[in-house]
Amino acid sequence: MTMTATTLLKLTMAQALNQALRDAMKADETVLMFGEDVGALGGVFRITDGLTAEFGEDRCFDTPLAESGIVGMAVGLAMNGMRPVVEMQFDAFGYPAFEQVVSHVAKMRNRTRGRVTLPMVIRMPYAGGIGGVEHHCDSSESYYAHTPGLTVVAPATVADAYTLLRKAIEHPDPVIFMEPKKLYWAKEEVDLSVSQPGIGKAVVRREGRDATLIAYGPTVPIALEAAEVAAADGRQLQVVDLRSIVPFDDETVCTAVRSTGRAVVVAEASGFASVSSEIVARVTERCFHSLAAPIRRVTGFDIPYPPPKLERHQLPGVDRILDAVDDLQWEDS
Amino acid sequence: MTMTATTLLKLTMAQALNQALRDAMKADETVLMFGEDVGALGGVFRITDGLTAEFGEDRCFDTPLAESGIVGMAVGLAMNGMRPVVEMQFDAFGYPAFEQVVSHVAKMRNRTRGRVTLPMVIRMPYAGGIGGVEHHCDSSESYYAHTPGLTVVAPATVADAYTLLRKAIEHPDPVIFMEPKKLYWAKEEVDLSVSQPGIGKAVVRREGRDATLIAYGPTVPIALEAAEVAAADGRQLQVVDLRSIVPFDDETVCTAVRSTGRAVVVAEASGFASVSSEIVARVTERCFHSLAAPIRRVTGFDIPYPPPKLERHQLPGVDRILDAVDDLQWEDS
Amino acid sequence: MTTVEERLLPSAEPIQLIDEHGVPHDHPQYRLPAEQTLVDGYAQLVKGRRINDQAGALVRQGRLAVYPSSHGQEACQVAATMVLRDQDWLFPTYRDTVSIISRGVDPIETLTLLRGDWHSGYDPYQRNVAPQATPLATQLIHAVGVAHAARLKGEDTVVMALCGDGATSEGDFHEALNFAAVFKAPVVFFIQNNEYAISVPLARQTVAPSLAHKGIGYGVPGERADGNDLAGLLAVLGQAVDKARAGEGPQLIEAHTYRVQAHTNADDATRYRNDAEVAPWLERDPLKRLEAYLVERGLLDEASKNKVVAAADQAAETLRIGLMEEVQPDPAELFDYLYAEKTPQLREQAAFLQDELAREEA
Amino acid sequence: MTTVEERLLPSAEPIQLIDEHGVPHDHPQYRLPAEQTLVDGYAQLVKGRRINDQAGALVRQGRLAVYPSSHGQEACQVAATMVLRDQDWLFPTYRDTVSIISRGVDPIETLTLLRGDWHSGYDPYQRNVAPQATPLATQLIHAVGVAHAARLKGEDTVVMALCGDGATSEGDFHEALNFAAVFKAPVVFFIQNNEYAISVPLARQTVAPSLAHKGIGYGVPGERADGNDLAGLLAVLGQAVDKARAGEGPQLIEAHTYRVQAHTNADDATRYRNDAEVAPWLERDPLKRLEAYLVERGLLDEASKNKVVAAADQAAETLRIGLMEEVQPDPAELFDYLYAEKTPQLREQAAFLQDELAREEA
Ligand SMILES: Cc1ncc(C[n+]2csc(CCOP(=O)(O)OP(=O)(O)O)c2C)c(N)n1
Ligand SMILES: Cc1ncc(C[n+]2csc(CCOP(=O)(O)OP(=O)(O)O)c2C)c(N)n1
Ligand SMILES: [Mg+2]
Ligand SMILES: [Mg+2]
Repeated sequence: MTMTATTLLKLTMAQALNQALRDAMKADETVLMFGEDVGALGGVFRITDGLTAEFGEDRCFDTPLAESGIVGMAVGLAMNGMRPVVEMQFDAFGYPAFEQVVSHVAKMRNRTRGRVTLPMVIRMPYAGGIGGVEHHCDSSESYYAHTPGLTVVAPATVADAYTLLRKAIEHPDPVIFMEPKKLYWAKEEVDLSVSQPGIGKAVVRREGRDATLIAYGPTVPIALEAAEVAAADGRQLQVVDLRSIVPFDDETVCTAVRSTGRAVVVAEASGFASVSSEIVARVTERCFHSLAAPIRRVTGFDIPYPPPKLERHQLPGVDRILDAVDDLQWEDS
Repeated sequence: MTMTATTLLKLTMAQALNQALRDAMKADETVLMFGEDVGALGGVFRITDGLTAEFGEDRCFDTPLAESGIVGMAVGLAMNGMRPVVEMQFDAFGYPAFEQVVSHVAKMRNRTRGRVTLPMVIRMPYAGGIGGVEHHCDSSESYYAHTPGLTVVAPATVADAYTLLRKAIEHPDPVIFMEPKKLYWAKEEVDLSVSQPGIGKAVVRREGRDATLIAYGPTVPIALEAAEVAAADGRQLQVVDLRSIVPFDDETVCTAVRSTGRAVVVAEASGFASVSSEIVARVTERCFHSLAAPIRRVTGFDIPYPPPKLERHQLPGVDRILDAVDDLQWEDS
Repeated sequence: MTTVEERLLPSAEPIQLIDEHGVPHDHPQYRLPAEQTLVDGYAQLVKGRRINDQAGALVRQGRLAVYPSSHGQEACQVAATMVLRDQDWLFPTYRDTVSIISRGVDPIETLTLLRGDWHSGYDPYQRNVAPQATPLATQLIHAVGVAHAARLKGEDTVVMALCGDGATSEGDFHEALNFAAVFKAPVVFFIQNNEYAISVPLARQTVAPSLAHKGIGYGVPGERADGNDLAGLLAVLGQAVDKARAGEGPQLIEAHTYRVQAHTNADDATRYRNDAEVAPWLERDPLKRLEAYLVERGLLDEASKNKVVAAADQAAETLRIGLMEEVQPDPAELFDYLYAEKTPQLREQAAFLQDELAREEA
Repeated sequence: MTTVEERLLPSAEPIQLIDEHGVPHDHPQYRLPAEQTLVDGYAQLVKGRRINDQAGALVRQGRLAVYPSSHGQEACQVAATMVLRDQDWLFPTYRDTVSIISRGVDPIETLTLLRGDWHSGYDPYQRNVAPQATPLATQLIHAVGVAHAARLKGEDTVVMALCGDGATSEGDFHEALNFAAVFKAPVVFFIQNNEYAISVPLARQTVAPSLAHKGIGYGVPGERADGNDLAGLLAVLGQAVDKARAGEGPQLIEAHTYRVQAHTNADDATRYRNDAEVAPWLERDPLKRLEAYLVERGLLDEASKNKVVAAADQAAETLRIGLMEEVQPDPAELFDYLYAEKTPQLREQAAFLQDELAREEA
């Protein structure tokens, strides 16, 4: 890859998401962006910064404060030729729209035998690590992943934030787009013209022969950090970034796990009946005889997200991941 | 057990639930029952039949048609000394109340450091097998089981319907009470004065040394039927009825699985990121070295619940369970 | 009281242009529809009634899984579609079979849901009729989105969004009216207040002076009409559609009618109301009064009435024959319509089922 | 217009008893509160303002995670609690710190949430103050439940349920008002319309004539008051509480005020409004006008004012000192309060964390 000044940009994830929206709105005038405070303010995280100014009130606008209304209106707009992108201000404020999401967004294509399709994106700033008070740090991906008919993605890198959001907006079906809040300010040098793999593809972020860490969204950087530390101790950890929770990339994940025979799933959400349960279950089903040890999980505890002063205990950290790796029944330990 | 005419009754599950409500309301005048059509009509499934007549409008009453309002009002009543029991008319009509359930019902005790507790029950007629049209046959237990702070139970027998509902109403914390609709009309001879195990306890419904079927709610009778068929073919299947999804009875389930070394989880809900994923994951984590084969799942497909004419394909049936058992890598097969 | 309030509050009494005896009454704001419109409307009412009756019979014969009858509400259902143009949209509920059919959707396809074949049977874009909504009030906000999209595209489309009295208690009703008002979306919200939500009477649903009084809280003009008077409904709904089309924003209309039959065939209305309550409503039947009016005016005679009845019978017969045909949807379809492209997981599951079915057959 | 409508619609203009210059005005329906009440109220306003200022400073010093100031809304917040009796309940939002403190809750405990120590710090039953609600409008329906329970128990408790203008758009607002009306629950719904929901101005929230006009759609009397006039607020809210207590059912009051500062310290209001818009509201300050009135009437002089200020400073100082203390909640508590009895799973997880912490310390 040649590095040229024109294509390589140093961007935060928030900026990359903003750029993705901007480029999508430029490319397709049916793309609309709306929600709470996404207009003049540019969103509480500034993801929609400047869009109203650039594209006008018809294309990027504030709505009344009602999430079911926002999602339901998106359904209607999508039924009638638009490609709406909506923002739920914080993950937990998506719950008032739950009926719309589960009973309509997820089911419309199916209900109508493919006649009515809903190309729409629900953006969810999610997860913790930002010192937010209650209801501001939920990880709700499991609710959506469990709901047939939804596509659920979570970027972990700046480049993926751009690519996955562009692809989500172009996607013919509704996408739940989980944005790891604490990575909004993570900066990377990226070339936005280089397209990353699409929805449905996991990627191996780091090679390693001893064990596989499976992560997505906010836990990917932690998993990479853990791998770095482990390497210094002589253990080579492979890191898989799921990127797409639904569809799930069984092939990449299972190939990775088979190559090491050991795995730890790292996710921020509470573990019980969650996406991480699913990963353990399906990988075990498919790779049982390659496994030297049961797959371990490092997840949030089964508690409401803690108050700011205690949140560090809930978040999967390097030590906790390495402890789980140590538990993978190594013959030599 | 001696059979005496006075204690042994032939009841349907619907009748047992009705009796449980009646007895609970008699025993404790703070118990209230409300929701849509639960008054004069007695509920669309007649679970509240006769309660308004017996206890008056103040104790069992119809509300305006709004599920978030119903659950939210229950929260307030419970805050102020009542023990509300509410009915969501059908499982999918609980979704409008999702925010109330996740952000308040599940969190109130935690939020207030135990000062405000919510002894309340949300009754959910759930699952399929009754030829219902869309939105009338969802299995939403995984959404609730994933939410820390909720207790989630599902009876599978008439006796359990009575006991578990009584215990749920007496419970100091909110209980999501999943009622398998298709078992409402199942009849059993029961002695209501004999108390079944409480919330948090699984029971082994049938002994068997070859493999363990783990089921709950509507799939328990199917699992038992499958075990019956298998026995005729010379394979002894053990059947565990979870009864309580949260708390989960690791001890009973793991003891059972270790005794056979093989297991199949049988649940009606779509499998992805579900309670069955959790069962596979946690039992595998805990029983890995006792397992002769990966735990298999027989669940609903990852599709919206089908229309009546196709629902049989979605429901776990005897053949599908036996096929899964056959797949458990038997050396002699 | 200011003019804002006069503009937004409904009239003191539901608008009625033809009373229950078939006698017309002048109204300062609304005019009787053209004679031919009423004659056509009458034919549709008769057909609607026959379809209700036929569907009820088909349930008893096991040909439909369930049927929520609109017997007695035919005037509302027919009026809702008569006031629309082709480019307009209809958002119906499970009870609006007659509305959907009178919009021109194939009757057999209309009944796909209630027959249990699939969730929705017709192509919503063919006649601009949204799939029937079961989760109450959720469709109202979709209607706002469709209307708003039309305006963004520069079209003068109007959306007719139906719901029942019970549905007005849901949060989505509130959010839909408010969004429509704030975005000035051309939606006519049309409540068929049939006094019941399954067993729950209106008095337990609201203590507002009327459901039309809910409009002012959103800045939406509210109006109420006699739900059994086709003439009044056509006038009121027609004016609402005109206003919405002219850019005046959403309109809220409450029709006062009555659910003469049980909620569905599965319901037992004797548990919560008695016949004495139903009786006067049979007198207010929408067909009777329009027929009386048309006969009195010489717009309907024995011969033309026979023609209308014959056409209705014909429609009912087509329905009967169509529903007698045994349709067995293909299980493979279960996996076909979730996504534009099947996920690897669905491919596996579809193959699993196919394999299972193949073994079953073998 | 009928009497029903006159009873349920708000007055043409927000009720104001003392204008922004401190001049009292007679009102046919509402009387000026007793002099001593106004003197006491003034002291509370001054204290409320100081607490707002102090909390803002504590955010800048990193002692609070976030603070949604009610600067300019103190009259609403103080009035909301002054009209209540001990047995009554207050349901506050995140912005109602001043209300909670003026209800008698310990100020440090009140700020537990915003300090990041725990989700809620005070015992709700001590002063009958519900935990502050963040998910908008959800608490309104809890208020209905609490009020209904009180009535079932035969108590004449009234519940004061607070929300913002933005929150009125949520479905739960609708359901709460409707439930309260149908069950005749003694709830006073009190909207502090401060013209903004974060960056979204009222005009994008609703195009209704006023938020108080929402009442009639539920059969609930609506009234509006000048939100910066403590005297008017005490009269209007006091009457509403009396009516609710007397069994007349829920009441809806909209106070028209203004969010003088940004939404919270984390917000940048310059992105969506300019100073020119804020300026006139500074003139309408609730403290200024009441002070002018009291001075004019001879109810306040330099000496008594100094006493009031000193008491407010004292309260602010107590707050400052209390929040300077470093509190570190015990991580073991994370598992303590989900259930009356820990599940086996939580016991495992608690042990895991304890073990981890022990190793960290070692
Ligand atoms: C969200 C939701 N809750 C509950 C139901 C169950 N349900 C179906 S119809 C009905 C009554 C609806 O009454 P109304 O809106 O007056 O319409 P009608 O049936 O009288 O036409 C109920 C409670 C539902 N479909 N959706
Ligand atoms: C259900 C929900 N959606 C979104 C939010 C995020 N949020 C917090 S405060 C706020 C604005 C509320 O405005 P308003 O009700 O007018 O109250 P104010 O802050 O002006 O006092 C928003 C959107 C929330 N807390 N809850
Ligand atoms: Mg009705
Ligand atoms: Mg506000």
